[in-house]
Amino acid sequence: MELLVNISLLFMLSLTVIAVVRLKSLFAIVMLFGIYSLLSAMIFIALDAVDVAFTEAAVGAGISTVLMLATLVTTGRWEKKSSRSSFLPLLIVSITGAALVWGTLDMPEYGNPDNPAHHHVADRYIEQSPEEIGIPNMVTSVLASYRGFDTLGEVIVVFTALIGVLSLLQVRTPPSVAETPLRNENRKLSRPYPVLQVVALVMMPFIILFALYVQFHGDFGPGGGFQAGVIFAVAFILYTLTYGLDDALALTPVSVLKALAAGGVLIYGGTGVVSMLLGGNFLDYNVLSSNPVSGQHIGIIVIELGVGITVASVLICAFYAFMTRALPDQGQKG
Amino acid sequence: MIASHLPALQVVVPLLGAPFCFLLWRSPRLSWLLATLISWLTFAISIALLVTVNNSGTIEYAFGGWQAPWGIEYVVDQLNAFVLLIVSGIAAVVFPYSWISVQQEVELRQQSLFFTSMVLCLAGLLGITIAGDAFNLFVLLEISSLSTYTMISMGRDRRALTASFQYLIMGTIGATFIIIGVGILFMLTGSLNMQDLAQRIPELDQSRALHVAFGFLITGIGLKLAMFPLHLWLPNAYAYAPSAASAFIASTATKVAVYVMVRYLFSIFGVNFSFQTIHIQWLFVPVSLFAILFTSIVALFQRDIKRMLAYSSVAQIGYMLLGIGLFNVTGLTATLLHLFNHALMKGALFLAMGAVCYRIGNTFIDSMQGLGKQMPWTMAAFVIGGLSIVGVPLTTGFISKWVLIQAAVERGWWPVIIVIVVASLIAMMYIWRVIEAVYLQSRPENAKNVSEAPLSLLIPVWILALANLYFGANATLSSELAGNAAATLFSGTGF
Amino acid sequence: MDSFFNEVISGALGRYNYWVVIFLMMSGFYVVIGSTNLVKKIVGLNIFQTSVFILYISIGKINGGTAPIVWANAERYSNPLPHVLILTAIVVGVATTALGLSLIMRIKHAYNTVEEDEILAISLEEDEDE
Amino acid sequence: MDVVTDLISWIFLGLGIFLGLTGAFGLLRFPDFYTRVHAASISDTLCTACFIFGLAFQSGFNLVTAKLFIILILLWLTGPAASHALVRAAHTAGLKPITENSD
Repeated sequence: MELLVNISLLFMLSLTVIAVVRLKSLFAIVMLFGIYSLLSAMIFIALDAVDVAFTEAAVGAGISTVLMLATLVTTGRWEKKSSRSSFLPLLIVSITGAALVWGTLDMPEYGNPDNPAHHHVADRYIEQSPEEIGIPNMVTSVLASYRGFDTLGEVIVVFTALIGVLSLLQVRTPPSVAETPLRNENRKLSRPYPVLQVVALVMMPFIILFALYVQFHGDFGPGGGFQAGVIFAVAFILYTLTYGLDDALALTPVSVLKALAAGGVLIYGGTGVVSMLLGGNFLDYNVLSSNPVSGQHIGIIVIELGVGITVASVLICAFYAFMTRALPDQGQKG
Repeated sequence: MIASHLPALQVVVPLLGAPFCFLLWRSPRLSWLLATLISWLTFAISIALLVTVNNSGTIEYAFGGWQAPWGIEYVVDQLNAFVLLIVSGIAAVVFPYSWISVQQEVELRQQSLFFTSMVLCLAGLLGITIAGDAFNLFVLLEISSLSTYTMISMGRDRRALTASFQYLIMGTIGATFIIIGVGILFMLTGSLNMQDLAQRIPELDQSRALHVAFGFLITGIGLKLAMFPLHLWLPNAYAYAPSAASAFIASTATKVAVYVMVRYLFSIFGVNFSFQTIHIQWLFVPVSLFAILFTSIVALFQRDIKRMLAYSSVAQIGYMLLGIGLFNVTGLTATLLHLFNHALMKGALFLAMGAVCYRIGNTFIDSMQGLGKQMPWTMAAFVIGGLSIVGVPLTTGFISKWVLIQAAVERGWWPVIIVIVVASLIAMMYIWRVIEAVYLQSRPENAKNVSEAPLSLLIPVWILALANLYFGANATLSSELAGNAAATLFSGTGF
Repeated sequence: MDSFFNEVISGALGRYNYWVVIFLMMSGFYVVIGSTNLVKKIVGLNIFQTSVFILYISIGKINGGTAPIVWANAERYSNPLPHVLILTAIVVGVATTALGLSLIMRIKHAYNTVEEDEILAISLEEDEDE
Repeated sequence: MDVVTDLISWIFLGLGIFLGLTGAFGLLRFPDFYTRVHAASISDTLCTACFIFGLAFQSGFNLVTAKLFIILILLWLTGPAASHALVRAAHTAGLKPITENSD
């Protein structure tokens, strides 16, 4: 059964990829990429990687696709026919692929419990992390504690991307309420998209509630700061899409988002510095409390909070920047 | 107490300094001051680390208190302490320089973002150098890469955007190749820790999958270090980036990539596997010889001096790979020495070009005609850097070329020596073109008269220029460091 | 002869996952280096990376294992380490994508095209003009 | 498991599959955009409901059932809203539906 599910998912993935290679409509390609992400998220579930599946579905199928669509608004949706020969790329790809296939021939068999990958480092995570860290989700234990520095690095990567996006695309400053009282008055009277706006407004509290659940339940089930941050961002993306960029900017000013993005990194890094000051190594949560296990708990909750804050504010801010570029005069249409 | 945390602080200080730089977005001056402070602090830390390593041997630092291989570990040995010193030293010179240069070349809105990117890039590069964990290296690599793309895209010319995009695509392909390689290594050994990998790889000797992992890692790192013919992103990226960014990236980023290459070849895969099973030298020697000649010739025909210097960088990377390919201790010493020396000379040259750009707005050879009289100090520093590239005695360039030639003599590979000499002649020609334009031709009538660059630009330029002369005349310190590191790497007890 | 075929089949069953993933990876890679449209390149890059993620997760799978969350009835758990690495890599991937896409938007603004051939032609003209 | 609940569950699941296929056929066979969206969205709403009822019977009465019903409410809210947005966008973009006189 598992084999069947796996094979059919892989088959669908292959079809999607072939379609991406052959199609010329960028819009279709981007949508197919969303599908590809979703399918790979399903494969991740079939392969027991629930946390990864969650993230891939939220990030790949969600945020990446939304950003790509926003880009398409400015770039147009058709790829032009190229006169360039595809021989060289094909050659490179064939050689690389052949080398990989050749290498698989004596790779450890897929799914075999005796593979070396499972028996050097991973054993300890599985056997001892419930006692050492004291939380059931081993992925969270490894992510936040054993390999906590990787995760700090990853938060910084997200922060770096924000720096890049902000330097390339400026977020529009919204017209202040005082300047355009009439426009605001008008907008209150005539909702341009009544159905969508009402639905979005009803959904938003639940999305945020779900984000908070994912944030704080990450110790026990799939979830954690990244997923929560992405879901939180999605609530505001929904708001922006239905109410317009100006309203969204009034709700979450960019300066606040920027400060939060930096703040999240500092919360994470600050935890490390505090543990250093208390006599441990950087990011050693054991010293945060008299009891090592509760120290780990405190540390993980705090750093996950930092991750969530940074990811959410970076993604919202990046989305605003993209929308500013994609819909430059949206404010006037209102 | 602080002493035991030095390896972590080396990276954490810039890593956590960056958000503060960013928070000062209203005042670029403050964020520049903070960035400069951070760069000096990291320089101090790297000196302290080097001293400690020389006195008491390799330092290990376990993040989160989790011992390797379960946790992430930083390892500082003679090799990377040396590279850390290079990176942070260049940063400590370039960061103070950047203020005035950035004032002119980058929009006000982007300035504090530029300084933040620079700090992030510094953190990433230091992290790559110090990391003892293969996956952590990838994460820090991405920090440095993303911030580099950002800095390049801030150049004024619109071609900066395409250069940055091209680099983004090639860099990401490189990074993905690296994670494929690391993934296969993990599949075969179950570990990500470099020391641990180094112990477990010899047991797998003949595995095909190991060969594939090796190939992917070398290609990925090769993309990052602009190994010929994977260098196509480099010339545009260096030419169109803001001057301060060009100077910083050109003198550090590829060096760090060369370090990673050396680390993988010698410490992780081990000398036996890399050179006796795979025979990587038969790839490196011809490719680097061709690269040295070809890109030196291309450099001859560039009108933009920054671009010319970029091509010369690809050629210099060729020298470094050649040193690895010669496969003896002297050759590796030459590579490591050149790592240091090239950082000094390219830093000096790019900073001098930044000063020129500050005054005349571009770095085309025709606009620089007769500049020698109007900007005597800047151009003198340029000449010193240029002589160093050529390899004139009493400059650093001479030292590394000399050691490289010695290594080739040890091997008895005479054609290699001929190529080195010919390439030096070509280098002399392209540097001479600039000298001729600057000193022997007079300033065109219609060109505006300019004065010498301000002191805050000149001092960093001259620090590096004098360093070129000092380490050229008295190479004991640098050759000792490089020689020790090379000997350790070859003894197989690397780390 | 029979045993040979059995060996081939069991070998293939143990590796088919890798092979399909390699096919996916290489298709993504082909889109990156083969297409001239910048947006399509970014999509290809994402497909390339996502396929690498599937490779990693395949490495971590153990037959008969369950998701690595402590659970009373679990016999054995799949390897959590690749999951952690890929969580990191996914986030790094989206960061790169965001930066790449904003570069594309600026390139469109500056050159009025996102086709690599046309940009190259314009740049060459510029180089000659200088 | 009780045979009766199992049977009810499978009836619901079968109905869901049937409706899902109907929607898919409609999507492929109907002549223009609006009728296609119509086919997909209407059958989708009931189809997911059937699936969720079927699954609820499979799981018995526990926390999972509650979660399933939350999912159902979510889908009932978002599905029609998404179809509405799609059609509205098409209409704003100027896509004309096929009418009797349009030929």
